[in-house]
Amino acid sequence: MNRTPSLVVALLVAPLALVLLWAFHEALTQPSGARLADLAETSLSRTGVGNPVTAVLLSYRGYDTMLELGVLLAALLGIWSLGRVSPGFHPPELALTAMVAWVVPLLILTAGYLLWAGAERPGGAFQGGALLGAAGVILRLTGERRLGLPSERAQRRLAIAGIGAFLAVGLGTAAAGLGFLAYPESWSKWLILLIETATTLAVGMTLAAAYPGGPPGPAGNERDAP
Amino acid sequence: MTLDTLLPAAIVFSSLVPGLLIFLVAEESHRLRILLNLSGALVKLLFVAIMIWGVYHDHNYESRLTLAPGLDLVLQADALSVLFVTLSTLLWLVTTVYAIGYLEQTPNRSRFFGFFSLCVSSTVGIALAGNLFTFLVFYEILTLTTYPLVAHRGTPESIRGARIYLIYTLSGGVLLLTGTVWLHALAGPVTFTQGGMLGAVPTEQHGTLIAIFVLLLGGLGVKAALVPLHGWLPESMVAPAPVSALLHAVAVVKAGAFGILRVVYDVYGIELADALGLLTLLGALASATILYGSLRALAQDGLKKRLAYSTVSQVSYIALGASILGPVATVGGVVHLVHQGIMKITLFFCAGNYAETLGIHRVSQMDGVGRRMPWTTLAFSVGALGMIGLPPIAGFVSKWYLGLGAVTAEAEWVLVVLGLSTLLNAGYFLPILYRAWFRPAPEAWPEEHIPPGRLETMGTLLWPPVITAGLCLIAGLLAEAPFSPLEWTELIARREYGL
Amino acid sequence: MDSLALAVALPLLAALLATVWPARATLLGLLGALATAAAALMVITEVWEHGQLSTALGGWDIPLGIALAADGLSAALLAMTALVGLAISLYAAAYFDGRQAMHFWPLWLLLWTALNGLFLAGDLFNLYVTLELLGLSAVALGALGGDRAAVAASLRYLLVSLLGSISYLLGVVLLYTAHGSLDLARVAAALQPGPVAAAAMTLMIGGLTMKAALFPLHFWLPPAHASAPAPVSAALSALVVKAAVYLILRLWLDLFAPLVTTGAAMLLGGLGAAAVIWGSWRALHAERLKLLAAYSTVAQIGYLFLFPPLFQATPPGPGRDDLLAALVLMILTHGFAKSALFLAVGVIQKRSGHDRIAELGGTAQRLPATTFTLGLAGIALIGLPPSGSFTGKWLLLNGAFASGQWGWILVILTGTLMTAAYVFRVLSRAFNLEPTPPGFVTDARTELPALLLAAIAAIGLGLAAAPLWPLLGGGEDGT
Amino acid sequence: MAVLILVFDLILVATLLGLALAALTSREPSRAATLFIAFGIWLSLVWARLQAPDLALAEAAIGAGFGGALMLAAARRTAHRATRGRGDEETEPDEAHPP
Repeated sequence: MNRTPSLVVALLVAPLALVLLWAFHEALTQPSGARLADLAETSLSRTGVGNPVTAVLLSYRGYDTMLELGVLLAALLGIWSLGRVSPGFHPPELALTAMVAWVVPLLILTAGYLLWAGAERPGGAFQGGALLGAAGVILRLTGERRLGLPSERAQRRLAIAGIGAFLAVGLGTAAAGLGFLAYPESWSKWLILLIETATTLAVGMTLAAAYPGGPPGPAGNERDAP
Repeated sequence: MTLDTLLPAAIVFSSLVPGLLIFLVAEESHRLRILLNLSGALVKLLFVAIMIWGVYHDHNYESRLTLAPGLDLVLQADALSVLFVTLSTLLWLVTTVYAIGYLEQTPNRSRFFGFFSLCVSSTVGIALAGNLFTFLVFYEILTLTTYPLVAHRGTPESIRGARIYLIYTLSGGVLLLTGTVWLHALAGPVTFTQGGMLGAVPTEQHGTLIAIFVLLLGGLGVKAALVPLHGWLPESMVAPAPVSALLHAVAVVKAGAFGILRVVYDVYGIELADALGLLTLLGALASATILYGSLRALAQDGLKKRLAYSTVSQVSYIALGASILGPVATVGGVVHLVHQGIMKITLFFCAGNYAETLGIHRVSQMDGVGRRMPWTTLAFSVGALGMIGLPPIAGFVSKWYLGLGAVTAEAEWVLVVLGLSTLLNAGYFLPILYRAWFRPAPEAWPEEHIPPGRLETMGTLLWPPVITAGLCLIAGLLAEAPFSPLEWTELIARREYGL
Repeated sequence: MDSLALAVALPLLAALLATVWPARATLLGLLGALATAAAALMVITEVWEHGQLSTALGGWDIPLGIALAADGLSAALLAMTALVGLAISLYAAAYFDGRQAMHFWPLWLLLWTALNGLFLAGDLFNLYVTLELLGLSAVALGALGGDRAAVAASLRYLLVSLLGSISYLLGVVLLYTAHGSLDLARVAAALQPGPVAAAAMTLMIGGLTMKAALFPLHFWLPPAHASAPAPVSAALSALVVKAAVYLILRLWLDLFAPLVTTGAAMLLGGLGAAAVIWGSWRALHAERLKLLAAYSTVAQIGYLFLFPPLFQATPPGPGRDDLLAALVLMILTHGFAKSALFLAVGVIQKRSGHDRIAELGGTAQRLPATTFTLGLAGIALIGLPPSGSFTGKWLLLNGAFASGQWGWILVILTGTLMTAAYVFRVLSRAFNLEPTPPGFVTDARTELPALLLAAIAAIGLGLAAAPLWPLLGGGEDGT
Repeated sequence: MAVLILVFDLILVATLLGLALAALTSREPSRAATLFIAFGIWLSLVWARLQAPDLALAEAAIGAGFGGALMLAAARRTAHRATRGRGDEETEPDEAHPP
């Protein structure tokens, strides 16, 4: 960028920044009404989980989470639709390979723990999924071309698992006359766990699959069969 | 849903539906297309006949569709609309027959006849419009449906002509739209009311009313080819002859002239228009157009161009009639709506026949054509003499009433305009007749397409002008007969002035 | 009230199925389109009967749960999306094959999910999520064109789209920090004029004008819309941009009603006017048909922003109802007309291998139904009768005359003439000396959906707009 | 202390806006993508200052992050695509699109 646009940018930014700043401080200092967080705490007992963040994500605002998973899916499908890129590999070094053999199982184990812990403590599907994704990325970095991922068919199934679980439960509760995604209180804990598990797998798989920046399948082959 | 609420819509649909179906007809299905065309025209004629009878007996016909609160599409029938509907329906039938003959063996006939029917539907919609909004809607649709007809031949000249046509008419449409909306915002829904509907507008708004009138006149003047808005008319001569006939006699210019009549009589009311000084404006424009058009016509060698400038001039008689206060002048102007139509369509049919049969496009090529094509030339002569105003042909009746009305209204300057115009009309028509009848024929015609047989040209080309020429004579000779254009126009004037 | 959730859940379900069975994507997609349209129809009938619908999802009451809500405005846009979406689906089934179909259908159904979700959302954060879903799926679809230009254009589109959403989200966070709620109705009730509200309004509406491609933030739209495959261009121009406009309208009328000022309205109006003139000017000089259509979108969006100043000057009552209906009518008409235009251009492009206007003659002549579609869509874009935009423009002009705002009248009329100029620049190519086509329709599966959309825009919406008034009257403006 | 926080906030907001504008005005796709990702990271600081984590903004971050991933994937293509056509596309390559 040359000098003039920078100057224009700066001139534009300065007053805007001041106004924004003022607004932010006003917002922060204003006494707000009953905050959702308090409300979320008081209703927690009816959700079947002990962690308010998990309750927000999967119970109170499960619909939002379902659509957010849709965003992930759209991004993944978008990356896949862009076609292949040439893989840029370095042959892995011995030490790295040895470390990976330790780290990856550990990551997977931790992800499982986070998923389980999310019900009561900080943790949950997105964090667990992120770890799973990281495991895939590490595998890729060490030359494992398929990132430990299954076949394309299985990848497609995994990618939709989270939304699928949400939809199945949602349509099920709607059909039972309870309303979309209204979990019956006695089943709530287990339905949430089901959705969370599916979501963890979906997020992990999506993150890992997005990393190479192209569709699944044998790398280096420019044209894949329809 | 009774006949009274359905009939106006049915008249529009009787050509709209066949028109839409014709688009789908395969190019080779000649008979099917003719069947659709003619059945549409005949059905429409039947409906119109019912309507004439009903309106004569003070029956109210009204179809209404609400588009938005306070915004209704209204089709209704009063004496003036029936006059225009009858004219366009009759001439549509004749022109369809002519066009079937004329376009034999040319490409894109389905497209042509489809738009041809849509064009008539919109003309009829204009005629039956019950308020200014509806008028505007059909007025714009008319622009759209005639554009493909003008461009039909697809040559660079026709595309250019069509573009000029469109630039003029769409700009005019924008002016008309502005004026109409403004009037709507000022006075509420603008329903056509005999005697005008703006009487209740307070005096301090009269300046606005004048501005609105200028806008409306700007919009209508384009199609009515008032100078200086006439430029498109000679350019759109590139269209096939039946289209020119339709544009000049039935649809486009008439829509403009008809709109001027509506605005003067049924929106402003002639008294208010007079009080605002608008009639003077209109009269001056009309007179200028009459003289300018005739002068330009004198200088044209192209036959269709000469006829086009003649249209510029002749159509303004209608506006001239509207600009003179008093029922007699009204009769003269309104009846010319019909008389100019039948005369001008005759002339264009004949011009088309000369071009199609012998390849004659210019006046200078017409030497001795009367002997080769006597019937066509006879029809042409009737139309031309009528245009000049020779009794007993229809044009005489119009001029007579216009003159009489001018004298009654003490507007003697109109007589000067009429006199000058008649001289000029004679100046550009008589030489043609002289050439056709009295000069010797050349060795060979420019391009003889149709050899002489039992008839001088194809029947479908010959009969239409002969019939319309006959109509010109009948309208003049039997002017006092019941249901003649003149008699009907007197009914309009009586109702308009509340006599 | 499950119809609201179904209208979002069904296209989403179809998107999942099409993802899992890529070989059957077209069939699944068509079935999904039908089911989605049926769900939309259910919502619209219920809104027609009850005036308004709302439901809290997940069995949690409003401050905690998420509200879905529908009123006349949402129903109108839902209906447009359903019809345009069906036509695009039918067209796409014939247009795409093989791998392209496999990529197209899941993304297209996700896009549809996002649209329905956005029109039905009653929660500020949920609106953000639908905006994100909409933006990402739209960008991914836009890049299906595949060549480098398409990807580069999509990239820019993605950047603008994300920045727009984030700007919107910043505003939402401000409102949430100040009022402790995300529910649209609750925040609207609690909102007080002040710096926070003003900054939130600027951030949210500003971010959305980027997505709506309001001049001068339109720069991303023409390349993105012009380089996408035809059915995608249709969806982008007709639906995706409209979603942002819808949201601006919703915020303007519902959320920020107490603090919108004449100055802000005039600013939007002025930008709209500039968009009308600039977009039309560029369309007039475009060399490719798709680029022309895309610039035309810039111009047509401009018209929609002429309404805020008139809203501001018109007191609640029939005049304001008319303006709102006119605005919705223009949104709908443009949606139908522009999708028809892009679909028709797609037919021409497939037939002749290009869309250069100067070399269009022969193709247009040989495809009467498609040329007819271009004509009808053109009529609707110009705003000639009997199109819906004619009625809309009439009411717009009427409002401008009634409130004495002459400047807008001049803009509208100039825009109308310029639109006519670029539409007929294309249409005049259809008349030339090529041989006569044998019949009206050449390829029914692509030509008819486009023709149908164009007919709705140019005739249907003009003549049958009257139900809009009762539909919107029971709705959000509450006057 | 309050002044310090104010200065910190000002820098925070100004940089955020600057990054956004720089990304928008940048002509080169890969540069724009990088700037956008920087913007996304910076944004998370703003969320933190606004005390908004109770809104479950993790989701939003993932959304924006994934947008960045898609953007990078696309940016890689714009650099190479000129010479390497894609097998599954239409045959007709488009001419350059003026902005």
